[in-house]
Amino acid sequence: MVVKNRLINPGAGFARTGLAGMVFLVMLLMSSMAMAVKYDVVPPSGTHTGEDVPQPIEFPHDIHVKDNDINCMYCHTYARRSKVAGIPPTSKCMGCHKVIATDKPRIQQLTKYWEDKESPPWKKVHDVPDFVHFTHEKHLKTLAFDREFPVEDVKEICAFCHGDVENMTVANKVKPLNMGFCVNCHIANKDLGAPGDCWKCHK
Amino acid sequence: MSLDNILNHWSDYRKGSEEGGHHDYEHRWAMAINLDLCIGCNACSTACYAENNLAVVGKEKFEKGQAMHWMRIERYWDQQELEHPEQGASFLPMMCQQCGAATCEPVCPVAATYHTPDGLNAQVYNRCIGSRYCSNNCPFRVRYFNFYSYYESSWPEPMEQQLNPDISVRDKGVMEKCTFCVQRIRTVKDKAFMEDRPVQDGEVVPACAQACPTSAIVFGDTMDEGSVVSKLWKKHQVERGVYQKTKLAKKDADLRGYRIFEELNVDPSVMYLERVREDI
Amino acid sequence: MTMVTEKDINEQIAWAKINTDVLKSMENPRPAYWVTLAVCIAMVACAVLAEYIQYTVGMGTANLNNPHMWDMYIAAFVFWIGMSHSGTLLSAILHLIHADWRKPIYRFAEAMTTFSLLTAGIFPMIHLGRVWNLYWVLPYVSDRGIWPNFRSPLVWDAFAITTYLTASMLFLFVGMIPDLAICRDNTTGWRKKLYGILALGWVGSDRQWRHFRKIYLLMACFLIPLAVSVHSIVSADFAMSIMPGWHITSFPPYFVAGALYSGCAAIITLFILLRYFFRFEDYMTLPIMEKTAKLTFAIAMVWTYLNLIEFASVWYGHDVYNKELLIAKATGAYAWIFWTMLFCGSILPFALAFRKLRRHMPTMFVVSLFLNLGMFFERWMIVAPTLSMSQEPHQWDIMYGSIIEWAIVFGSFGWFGMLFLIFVKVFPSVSMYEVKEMVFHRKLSAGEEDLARMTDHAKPVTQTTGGGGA
Amino acid sequence: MSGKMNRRSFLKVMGWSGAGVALTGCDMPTTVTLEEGKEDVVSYLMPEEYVIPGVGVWYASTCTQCAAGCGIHGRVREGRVLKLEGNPDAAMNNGKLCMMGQAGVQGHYNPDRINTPMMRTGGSLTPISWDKALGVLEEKLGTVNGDRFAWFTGTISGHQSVLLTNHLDAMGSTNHYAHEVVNNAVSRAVNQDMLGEANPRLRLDKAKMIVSFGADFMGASQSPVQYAGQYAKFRTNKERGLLIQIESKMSLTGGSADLWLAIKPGTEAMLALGMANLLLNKIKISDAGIPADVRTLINTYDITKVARVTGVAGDRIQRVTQLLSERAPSLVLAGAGVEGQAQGYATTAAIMMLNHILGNVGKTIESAGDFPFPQLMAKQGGTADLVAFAKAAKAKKLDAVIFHGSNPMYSAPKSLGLTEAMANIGFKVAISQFPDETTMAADLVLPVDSYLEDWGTQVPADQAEANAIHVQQPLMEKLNAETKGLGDILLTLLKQRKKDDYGQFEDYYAYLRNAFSAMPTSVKNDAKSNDEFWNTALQTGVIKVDAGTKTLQSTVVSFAAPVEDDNAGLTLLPSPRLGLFDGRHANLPWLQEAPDQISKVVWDSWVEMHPDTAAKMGIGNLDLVEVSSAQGSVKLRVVLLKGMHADAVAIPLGQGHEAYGRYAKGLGVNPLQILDATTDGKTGELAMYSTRVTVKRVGPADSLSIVRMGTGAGDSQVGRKLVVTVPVEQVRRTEGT
Repeated sequence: MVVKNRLINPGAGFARTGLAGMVFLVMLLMSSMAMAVKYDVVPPSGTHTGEDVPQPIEFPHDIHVKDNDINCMYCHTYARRSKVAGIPPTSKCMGCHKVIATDKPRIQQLTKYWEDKESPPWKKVHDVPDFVHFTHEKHLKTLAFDREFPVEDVKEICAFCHGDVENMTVANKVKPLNMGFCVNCHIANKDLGAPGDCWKCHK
Repeated sequence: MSLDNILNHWSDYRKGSEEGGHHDYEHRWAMAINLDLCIGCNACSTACYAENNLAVVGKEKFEKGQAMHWMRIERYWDQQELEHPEQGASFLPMMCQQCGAATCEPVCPVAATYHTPDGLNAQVYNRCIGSRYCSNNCPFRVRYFNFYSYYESSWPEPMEQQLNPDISVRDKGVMEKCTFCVQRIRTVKDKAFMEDRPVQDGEVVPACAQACPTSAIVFGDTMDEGSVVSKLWKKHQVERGVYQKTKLAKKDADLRGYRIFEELNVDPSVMYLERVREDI
Repeated sequence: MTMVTEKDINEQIAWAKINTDVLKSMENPRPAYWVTLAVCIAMVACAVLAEYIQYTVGMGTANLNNPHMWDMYIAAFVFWIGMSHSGTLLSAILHLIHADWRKPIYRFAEAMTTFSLLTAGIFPMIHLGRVWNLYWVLPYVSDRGIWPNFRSPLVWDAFAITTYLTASMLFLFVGMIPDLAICRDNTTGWRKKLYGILALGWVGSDRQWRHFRKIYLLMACFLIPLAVSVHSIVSADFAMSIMPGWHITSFPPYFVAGALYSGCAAIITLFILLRYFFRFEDYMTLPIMEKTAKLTFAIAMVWTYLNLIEFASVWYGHDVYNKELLIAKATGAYAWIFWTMLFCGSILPFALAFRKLRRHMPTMFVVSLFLNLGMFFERWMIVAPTLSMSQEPHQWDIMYGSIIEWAIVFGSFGWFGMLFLIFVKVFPSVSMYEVKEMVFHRKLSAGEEDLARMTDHAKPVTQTTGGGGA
Repeated sequence: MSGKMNRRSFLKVMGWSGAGVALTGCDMPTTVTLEEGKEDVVSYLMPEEYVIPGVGVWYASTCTQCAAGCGIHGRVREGRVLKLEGNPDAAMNNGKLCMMGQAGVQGHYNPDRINTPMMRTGGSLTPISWDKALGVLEEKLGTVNGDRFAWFTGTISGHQSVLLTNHLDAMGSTNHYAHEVVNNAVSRAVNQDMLGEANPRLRLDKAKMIVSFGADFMGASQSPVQYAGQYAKFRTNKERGLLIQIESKMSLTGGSADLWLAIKPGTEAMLALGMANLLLNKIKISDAGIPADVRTLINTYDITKVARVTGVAGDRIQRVTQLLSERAPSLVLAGAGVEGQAQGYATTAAIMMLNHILGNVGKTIESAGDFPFPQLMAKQGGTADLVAFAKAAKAKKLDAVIFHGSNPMYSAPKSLGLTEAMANIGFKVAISQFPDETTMAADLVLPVDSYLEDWGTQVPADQAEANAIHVQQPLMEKLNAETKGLGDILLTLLKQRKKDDYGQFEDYYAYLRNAFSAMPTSVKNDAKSNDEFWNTALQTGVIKVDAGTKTLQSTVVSFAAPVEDDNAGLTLLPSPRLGLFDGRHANLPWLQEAPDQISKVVWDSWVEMHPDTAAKMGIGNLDLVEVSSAQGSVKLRVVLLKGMHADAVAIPLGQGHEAYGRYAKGLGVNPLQILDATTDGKTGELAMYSTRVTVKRVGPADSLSIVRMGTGAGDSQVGRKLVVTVPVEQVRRTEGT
């Protein structure tokens, strides 16, 4: 399964070992080791401070995830069935918000869209270059489903690349999501079958 | 570390390159093209344009030889001595032969073209720096270079909406070529992966094979004993790594299967079946 | 026939005169110098414009196509790399074999090496589709952990050329140090500062001389194999492929020979130019020219021989495609280039066999230019025909570069000329201290013992710089 | 409309992984987009559960790129149709699709589509609103006298055809001109007379041998994909089929022939008669059912004479005839080059007679049965209607004409004088997708949906074994809200006339639903409900229809004796190609850039000549020549091809547009313009292949001005083992077939 074409198969992260300024990263890695050991996955390392992305409706992830403990995959339902996690269809929002919190201004905003038969023009936050073909479903399968990872905790897996969304209102990008970020994680998780074949992501 | 990576595995890496890429293939995609059925109708070629976001370059650039037809139908006139070509035209669909011992791979300075575990010659567009050495070293001349930025000229609004989002649109300065429709292969493999099952024969169909009105193109995995393509290869005693000379030594030297430029030992993944004519 | 044995250089020449002559060359050249420089700069300007267009619009503007993915850019690249070898030949090889007639002319030859390398180095970039990613061919550490493909001759090129460039630059510089000191002591203003820094505090003490000799010899020894390897590696760009006309075993020696050949031819050209520009008649003398010419002739014959070998091996070999190509070269669309190349490369050099011609500067100038033309065509004949006629007949195509391509190649000559001319103006293009050595040794060998007179005469200069050395 | 689209809201175009994604595939230093919040990600409003972003979904529909009507599958992702493939459920093309079908998306996404109604005010067409346009229509058509109104279309079938007919009735008119340049009208007539069916089912796959008189059945024919599929079976049968092509210019089909014979244009009838002569008199096949006059006619054509007149070697003729008698069942076909002659009917009849003699009728030519819905069947176009239309227009017999799916202003020869005659028509309406010549000449232009946006049904004229109605459904939401479907426009027109009958239908979609529900249970093959039937119909894209079984009559009609004219002139063959076809696809860049299959020219027109003929006239390859007929002349480049008879020159159709968008306009020449107006006496079809021309060299060769693919080595394999040809005996030995 694991690609043996060495020169292509990228080596482990110089980001961690080579560059002096990354000590902080290593510590961060350690801190997340606890989980890592528990689920024998080495989560990717690296941080990024993304700019705030103004959304048509200031969607509060914290309320949904933390306060109401809604599973990521409840709304981003396509994640386990498609390359893209997908923005939930407006109908899904309305499923609850026909009745819930209808007095809140944001909800009224949403309802307005719904009545105009439009969906809010959300802005993309976690963007990768267009020649990168990432797929959510396979990552979820390998990291969560195949390992009987408790589905209710799936947000920990999502957090690998999306950060601590449950404490954000509008999501913003907190992981670099650059090639080094992906590659080093793939090296570290070879045993899980993380491929090193360029064509897996670039076509 | 990467460096170790290179050093530790240098020897079998070298070996690999000599014997043609990998030793632990997942698949070895291959084709069998029956030239007796090919009527040269261009369906495959056009399908390729549609599937792979190929740029239309226009008359001037076509004249310069800068066209981007990954799949081109070559038309030859045999019997040139006769007053009329009494056996018609010889059509040859020519695309990247995905050689097992590809000559394009070792020469790329940045390893933008390399051998995948599927036995394909990958071309990683975003790694390519455009030295064009690969194309120079390709005996089939099936690699096409983006000599210009085509996306303004080739897909005027709203034509860009037709572009296939599963593969990148190449910008100027990048080499490109037939990929055996890797995006389709990927989709099928992902599906199989999600369903924890192996890829079935006939699941992956490249655009050209799917379009071909006479079904002259058969696509499949030669590692899958049961696949139509490997049966065909066996039937015509064309084997990977076994070259013309050895084949001719066998009893059925007259079998129709052959690979173009076999004498160069590049081990192409495309087997052609000779064109048949009945002498009247 | 009887040859009048005549001295390479006037042994009576006073050391002071050497200094003053050379130093003078750095101040008032003939007007022709300025004209030439202006022309060169103009050529560069054209090239820059052309490259700007090519960069913004795309490689297609050079008429490159499938199959002609490479064309004159690579031909020119090989040509300039080849050019660079002469410098090493004269300064290093002849240095080791104690051919001291090289001394007056090796300095500019070495400069030539450096600048032709600088010119050659530009072409791979110019011809790159995405030059802004050029650095990917270098093995640098990144968190992506991807490396260049060490199997690719192009990567070898990158290593070989950079090494060679650094080495030859160092060699040039180190060889200049004593002269720089002389300059330092005889100039004023910015020049004094410049030479002051470059001379690295050279005072001509014995210790300095001892080290200097060691390092110079050492570098010479290092440079020779390097020079040979560099062009062998360049030849690998072609020999490593499977294309007919490229996949040829005898390419490395063939390339090296061709390199030395074009280099020597270029030396003759520049020899004559400098001799004229800077009134170097006393140093770049006819006898030296003769020796250079003879050397060139010898190399020309070697090159011709290797050509014949190649043809023969192809002709009697079993590679049908290769044979086809050879025939096509001689008869096809590129035939005129082929035959011009053979004429300039193998027939014309016989002009160098005649003493009269060897001593006739205008003739030599013209001849040398034609020799180089021949060598340029040789490179083109290596690159273009193979591309035009590969195994796959459907993609056969005869192609000539566009105005853009021509402008850039043309401009590269300007670029080289510009760098070179500026160099010879700013730095002593004749090695003063070595000429002194030369004179000195000759006198010794001639048994004349009145060094005293000379040194006396030359006191004011030599005291400070110890230019006499030995 | 909007209501319908909400039901099908998954067709909504979505923002992500759209153009932005596709367009910056590689990093120019400037174009890497990594900033957050740059791209929109519009979510679905209320998706079907099987619609998943990032996953392509396939929907069935029907191709209308040519009259064949193959079934297609369209790959839809994020609401955009990306790729078309053949529909495996459609028996006629089972899963295959030709280059023209593949390029359908480019017609749909074409940048030159008309996006708003236009009306001629003053000299030029100016945009107006739909309301205004329909108002004008109602008013003008209200005043026009019934028999002075006409529809001018291409081949049209299915429910649109029904509505059209109904509209004609409502208008009290019977004038429906159906025009196709690439047609088999003459064969239809002959078949009708000899077999009792206009469109019998050809079974190439059952034939052991095919002799084709210029029938380019795999190229520009009535159903290229279907016949290519049959050809594949024909070749791979246990006993490999033998294809012999007899024509004056090598067609795509001719390129695949075992034996390609060049015949002097216009002498095919005599060859057929000569072969009949051999079969009856030499090989002694019974001449039952052959009228006496024909029998005597046959006797007058002995082999030597035939050989002399046709230019086909006598021994060849004998050999071919011999084989025909041995390899039963065989199939003899007549193609456009034969039909389009001054004596088209007679020639075709003479050729079809061979099938009778060889007893192929019933074996390789079967009855198509009785299609249960005659009103849905294709009204196939020809050129006779074009001639008639021109005549009527000239005679000022028409006041209002609606044009759709045909471009007479482009395809009518100058000699018909249509351009002038059009001025006599007071009110010209064009229901059109593109600004083609006819549209530009219209007074009122109604922008129509592309076939990938529109509803409809298509009934292929050349049905496969299983008869079927092919369903056409929108694969995506309209690119432009201002375009309307053909069905909707027809319905609106009908509402204007018969409000009470058609008022009940909100739109064409509603009409179709209704029509489908009304279909007999026999075709609904045990669908529980009408909705289920509707859904399965949309899913499969095919409604199987049982046409029953019927046996063909096999008779021979008496036909006129062929005229022998020995004057050696050049005959112009305006040959259509798979690709630009009759010119309708000249605005699709993929097809412009796809090299012509035989001469490999792109983006241009050229004239094909035999080298010997050219040499006689001092014409070299790629010279600029002037091809002149009595009607006019065109200047273009010569491409020398040995696949030509010495007395023929061929100019491909498709180029020479004066309008029709950025990709078509101003390229090449249009050979149709210089054709004579001669027609076949019996059918009135235009004799397109009988124009005599002269060729004059006017300029030197110039390889730059005409672009051909891969001619570097002079079309030769120069000894490489690229395409190897082996004798069939060897294959029989090794592969036992």
